Amino acid sequence: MIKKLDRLRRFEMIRTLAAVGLALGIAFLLILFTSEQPIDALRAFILGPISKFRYFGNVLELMIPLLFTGLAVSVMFSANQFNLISEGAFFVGALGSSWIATNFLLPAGIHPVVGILVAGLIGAVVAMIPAILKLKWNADVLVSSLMLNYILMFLGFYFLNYHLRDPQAGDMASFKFPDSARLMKILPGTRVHIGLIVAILAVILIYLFMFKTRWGYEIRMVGKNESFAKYSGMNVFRVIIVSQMVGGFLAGLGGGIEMLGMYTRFKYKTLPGFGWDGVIVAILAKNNPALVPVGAFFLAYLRIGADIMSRSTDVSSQLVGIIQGVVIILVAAEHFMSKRKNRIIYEESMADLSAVKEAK
Amino acid sequence: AGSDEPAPVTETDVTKVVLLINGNLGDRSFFDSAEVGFNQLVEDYAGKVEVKIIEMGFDNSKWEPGLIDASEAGYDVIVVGTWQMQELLEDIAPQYPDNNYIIFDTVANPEITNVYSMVYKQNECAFLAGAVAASVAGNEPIGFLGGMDILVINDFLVGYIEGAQSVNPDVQVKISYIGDFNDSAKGKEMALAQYQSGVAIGFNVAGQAGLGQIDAAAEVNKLAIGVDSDQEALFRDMGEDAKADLIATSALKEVGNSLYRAIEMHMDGTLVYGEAEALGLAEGAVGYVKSQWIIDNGYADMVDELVVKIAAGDIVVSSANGLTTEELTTLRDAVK
Amino acid sequence: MGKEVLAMKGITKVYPNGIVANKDISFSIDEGEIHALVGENGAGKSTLMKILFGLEKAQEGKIYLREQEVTFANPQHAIERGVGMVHQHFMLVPSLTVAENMVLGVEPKKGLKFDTKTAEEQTANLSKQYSFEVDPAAKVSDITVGTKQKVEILKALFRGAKILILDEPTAVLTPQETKELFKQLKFLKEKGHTIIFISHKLNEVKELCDRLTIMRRGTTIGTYQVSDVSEEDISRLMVGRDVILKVDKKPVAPGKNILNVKDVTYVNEFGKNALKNVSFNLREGEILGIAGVEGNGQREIVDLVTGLQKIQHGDVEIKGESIKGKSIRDIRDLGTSHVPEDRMLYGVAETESVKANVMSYKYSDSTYTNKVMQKSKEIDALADRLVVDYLIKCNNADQPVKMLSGGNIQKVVVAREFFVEPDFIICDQPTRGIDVGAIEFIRKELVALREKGTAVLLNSADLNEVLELSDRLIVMHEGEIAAFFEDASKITEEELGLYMLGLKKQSAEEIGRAVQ
Amino acid sequence: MSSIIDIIGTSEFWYSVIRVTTPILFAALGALISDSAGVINIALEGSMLWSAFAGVVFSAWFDSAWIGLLAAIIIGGLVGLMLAYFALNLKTDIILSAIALNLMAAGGTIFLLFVVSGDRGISSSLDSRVLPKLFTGLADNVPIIGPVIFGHNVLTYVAFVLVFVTWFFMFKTPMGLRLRAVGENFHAADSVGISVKKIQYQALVLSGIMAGLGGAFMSMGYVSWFSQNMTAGRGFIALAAKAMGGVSPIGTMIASLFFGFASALANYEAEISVPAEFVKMIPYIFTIVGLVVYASKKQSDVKRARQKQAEAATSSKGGE
Ligand SMILES: Nc1ncnc2c1ncn2[C@@H]1O[C@H](COP(=O)(O)OP(=O)(O)OP(=O)(O)O)[C@@H](O)[C@H]1O
Ligand SMILES: Nc1ncnc2c1ncn2[C@@H]1O[C@H](COP(=O)(O)OP(=O)(O)OP(=O)(O)O)[C@@H](O)[C@H]1O
Ligand SMILES: [Mg+2]
Ligand SMILES: [Mg+2]
Repeated sequence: MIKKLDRLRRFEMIRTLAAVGLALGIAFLLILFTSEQPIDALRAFILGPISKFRYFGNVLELMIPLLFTGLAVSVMFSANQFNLISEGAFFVGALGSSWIATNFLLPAGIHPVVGILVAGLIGAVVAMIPAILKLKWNADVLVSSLMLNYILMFLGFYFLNYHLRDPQAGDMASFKFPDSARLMKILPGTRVHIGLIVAILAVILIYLFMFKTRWGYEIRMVGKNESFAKYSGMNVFRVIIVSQMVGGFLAGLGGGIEMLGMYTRFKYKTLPGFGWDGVIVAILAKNNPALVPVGAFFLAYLRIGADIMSRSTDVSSQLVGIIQGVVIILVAAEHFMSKRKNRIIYEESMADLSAVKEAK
Repeated sequence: AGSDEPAPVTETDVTKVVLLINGNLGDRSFFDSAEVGFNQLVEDYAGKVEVKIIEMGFDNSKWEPGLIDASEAGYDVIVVGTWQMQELLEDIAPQYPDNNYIIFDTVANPEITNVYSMVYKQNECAFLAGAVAASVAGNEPIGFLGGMDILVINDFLVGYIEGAQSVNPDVQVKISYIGDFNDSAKGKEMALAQYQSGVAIGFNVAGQAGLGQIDAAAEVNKLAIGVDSDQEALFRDMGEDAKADLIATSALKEVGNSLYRAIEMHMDGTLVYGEAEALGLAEGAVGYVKSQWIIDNGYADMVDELVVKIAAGDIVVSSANGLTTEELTTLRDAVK
Repeated sequence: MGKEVLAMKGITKVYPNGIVANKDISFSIDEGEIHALVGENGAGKSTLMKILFGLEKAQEGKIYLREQEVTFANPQHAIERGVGMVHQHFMLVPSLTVAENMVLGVEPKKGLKFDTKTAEEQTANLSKQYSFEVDPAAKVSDITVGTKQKVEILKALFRGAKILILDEPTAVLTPQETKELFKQLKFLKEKGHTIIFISHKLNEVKELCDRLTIMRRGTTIGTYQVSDVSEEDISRLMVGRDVILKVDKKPVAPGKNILNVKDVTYVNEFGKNALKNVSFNLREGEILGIAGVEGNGQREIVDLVTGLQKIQHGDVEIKGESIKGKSIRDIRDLGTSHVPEDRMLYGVAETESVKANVMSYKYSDSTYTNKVMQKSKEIDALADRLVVDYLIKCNNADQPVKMLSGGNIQKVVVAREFFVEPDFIICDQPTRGIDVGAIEFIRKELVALREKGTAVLLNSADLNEVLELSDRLIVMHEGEIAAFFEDASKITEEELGLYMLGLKKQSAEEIGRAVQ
Repeated sequence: MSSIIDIIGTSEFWYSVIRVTTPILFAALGALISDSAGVINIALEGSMLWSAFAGVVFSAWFDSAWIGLLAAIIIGGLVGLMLAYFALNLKTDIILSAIALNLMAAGGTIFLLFVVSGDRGISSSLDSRVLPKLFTGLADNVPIIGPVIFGHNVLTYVAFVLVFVTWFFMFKTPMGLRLRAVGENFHAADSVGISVKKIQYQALVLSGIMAGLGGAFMSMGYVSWFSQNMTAGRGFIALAAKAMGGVSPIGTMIASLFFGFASALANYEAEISVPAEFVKMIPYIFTIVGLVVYASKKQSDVKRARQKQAEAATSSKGGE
């Protein structure tokens, strides 16, 4: 039994590597077709992020929002709600923290804390809406959350234009954040800020929440089988609302942290896309909070590698979209090399059986 | 090693220039115009200038690494544009005092001595557009189709309104913002909505989305005014003469020319870093297309006269700079 | 009896989760026989048949049809060669009509159009030919379970099946329906069909089949002439020991009232008036059985008493408290347990571990959780204890429930609902579709609970079981109590059948005795 | 306010409603077909974008709008096919696959546009063709509704005809029967020898083709060029329209028109005196409200039926 698990685990690693390898092969072909410096481009893509400390810092910086939305989506999906509100929650969270940053004078230590907490709370509130529409009126969560994202964006712009906008700014942007509101940088030479620590804490806490507390237990049971949860005496309504609020809180928090950690003013002119990225991360992590960092790192590495490639070589930044897509699809492909996997399972199971027989 | 960054410059007789685009090429106006200017430069100064253009995409958080990379790669001149890059540049330029930076379409802090800034008086070319529009429209309303409710667009708007008012003080302006610079179908619908509510001629300032206005104009057989580059020529390129015929003129923002001029001055040693210039009609950094239509309909003299007056400072066009949302709303409501 | 028509040789099947469902199995049937396939839950019967039908691929082994080797890569191949299968679970599309389900995949056409009329005619003709009565135009969601089973068999026949696999076709049928079905199966046999019949009900096997093959843990134990073996022999061969289904129970010593159902009237979600003025009560230490043909209000009684549905009219009291407005959790906190009818829908979260499933009753109890964190030591201990006490066959308590066989999944449910020693338990089809060994175990545990003073409400389609276990008994027909029996041991299955089918009904006065 | 009423009173407004609806209707029908087969297709956006691109490129290359249309249809279907391959063969999560395909479409179209034409962002150097408008002559001859329903692009008529074709296909053909069977209970379909995978492949390809028609309309009817990301989320709106419309093509059409109405209204931003941000929200708010009303109506229908029965049951008892 132990042997079987080992062999399977080793196989899973080989499989993932093979998927990445194949995806890179395809990427290389695409690069080969269009680039005069394909080798350099590929090297920049693969090794770029670890070629300089600052570049690795970029990976970590990008991981922070991905960790939050990845966790957010994991929790929301765990309750079997395809709520895509993390996109909108992230956005309004970012806006909420900007509001606190620009309109309130608070001491340095407290200012960002209030900012991101408010961001989280706003996220929690908006994430509840699709769930309520579903529970009360049976409206499809995926669709209503998609629509709500647009509504939140326009509401956000209204709020920005009429309450936060800096008329001196040459663009639709808020007033500048005071230094007291900004998050501390923690790695000299990079922009990595204390948000990374908060994110890691969030991963641990959400892992514990989902797997070691009764609320997480309730969410998982509701997600796996709502009828069973109801039958077991769980308040399904409340559990779903709570799960969506926790998810929304995380996404909002992520927005606030991204804003106060990486920006000097609120500048988004469209939804920033981290919600969709969160879906990618969560699915790669199979909704398991403990695996979210792996998914987030993977995606961040891919993106930064692609950036470095398109900055430093002649590969256009749009090609990168294709490469990312290929890599993501192949890595998440369950049936990729499944014949081999089934063969291993078969061989090991049969070996187990005959071992048992011989023992007898 | 180090293939992920350009090799450091060794020869001194070649001027190495990098243009960092905080977005993507293909907007057919702003950044593309910069590219065209640089291409011209490379052609005219073959062997003397090398230009690299880097697209950094739309994600704000990727711009700082891009700028730092460029700053460390040994370029002679690093060019960035738009207000969105301004604060980043103000942060980073002082850390690389030996580098030369040019920023366009915004003004950096003048205390930073290695940055040259230039802004465009788009309100001036928009003034011309407004004057043409109001002349054409007579007593009918005119249209303004903006991409987004942001400063640059509103600077056009302010100039447009003033230009129109200079012809007809009671002019009515229908103003819509598409909310997007890509969705040309939406641009078409909003333009049609304007035409159908009586607008005689519209002015689009919305990148690709604004091109929808030309389609709309063709549908209702009314006139349109283009922006940034010569949109009439664009439609002739696409083989759509019927549509091109309806473009009265385009208000030009000659980013490419201004960059060409700046790099040329840099090579001559006449560009003063630490300085900011506002480039308008006088400098040829903004302008208008003296189209066949303008000539045929007898507006050429009027517009040329306005150009001279503005360039000479006889007419001072207001700017949207510093207007609050409320003030803008008041302005827009006044011409409703 | 004819010569060998079909043979499977050396079949080995390992599921992707590593479960070896079939191990080097050889199995053959003769032309024109009805051949029973029996074995414990999880023995691998369904798997073997799915391989024969092309639904699953075996890693090893060969299939011979009339001595010719064949490969069934998918059901289409099997159907083309005259193999048909009626699955353990219904394979019908509820929103389509009987006729549409019937012709699915081999639709009659008129030009581009699907020819509804021909489909209905074909269905009607076939149903006449085999005297299976069905309404071709009825929606499948509207027909009874018994009719659905008929439609399933007709579906196979419609596709020209000469060899018919029936995977537990009687599990959901009433005795009358079963009898009817058997008549038709024998008729099919006369017409030259060969039938493989899977069932856990050994009396049925005895009654219907010619030969039987016994499976145990993925292998075959042997094939026998049915006339040569007794039911006891079969049980012993299946389970590997003697099985006693008769339970000894002490005489009733009912205590105080636990459950009062008072004049309940209920309209279900399909708008059917499913319960009409139903009243009865239940006391400590007694088992009240409910008998009835499925769809006569039993499900609604269970739903209302457990709080799964809200009471519309009338009242239900548990331990003297009305449960109107109470949540399911409140009702459970009154000391109520519930073994649900559909274990996969309500009983378990199948992708979760045995542990997660057994703790769902008491997860919020202070024994298993403090203010924030769950007490994993206590939870582990509970799960391990229940696995041992309730003889749940699994590698460990962290194994996902879906990897267990049906009988063991039922034991997980029973363990969770029984270990709390409830004051009141609703057992809804507690032994449906599980093997004799598991049935024996669950019945014993149930009687043990009763002895400890638990009030048991037992709903079962297995009449033998209701009669065996119940102290008192009500019979439901069309949403009403059709009969009440003070002593369940005094009636026969046949008599019960008459009340169930509505051929007989007690007087209001007699029925009134259900309230004491 | 009166100006809004004036707007709604014009035939131009209703003409515009139909035009705005067209691309969404195509994609929504696509969503309907794939959903019916139990596979959700959120790569409609990607299909539309690729098709909009292909239509322009091929119509320019072959100097024929019809070849452009054909290419758009094929490419749209190909994206559906890729989604099917990823989700059904490689077993990559279907939502993840679709997100990845959408990412690939956004970058890939611009990349390929540059490769084939040297253009960036907009297909300015491609002399592409547009599909013709039909019945333009009739518009002025029929009072009131003439200007509304005549003179649209040929694809607009195709879209509305497709509503009925889809209805016929889903509810009147053997293939439609299989499709619905697979969507409702794939085990049942599997057990009668229908290849579930094959049906789902077909459904995804068909839905890609539908979205592809929508894409062709965008670049060869709505406007006459391709520009980056020009579909601007219409594929997602289509999902909403499908959800609002329930399981029937007619419902899908009504929902799409409803959204079209709201968007057309919002385009008159200059005429409506509330902040533009709120005007822009109108279509999305309409959609959510529509969704809720539809879903809750279904729910309350059941409830009402129960109520009635219950009343009947108790009153008849009183009479006894
Ligand atoms: N799809 C599947 N994936 C993994 N394991 C499975 C699957 N189907 C069945 N099994 C496992 O294979 C074994 C044999 O199951 P099978 O359904 O063939 O048993 P059975 O004899 O039909 O039992 P029952 O009498 O309960 O129907 C069981 O341990 C079961 O859990
Ligand atoms: N181990 C399992 N446990 C539970 N359900 C399963 C299991 N294996 C398969 N299924 C169910 O049966 C369905 C069919 O699975 P299967 O992998 O056979 O698909 P398929 O379409 O036949 O693909 P392929 O041809 O690649 O095998 C799945 O969608 C799944 O829901
Ligand atoms: Mg079975
Ligand atoms: Mg298969």
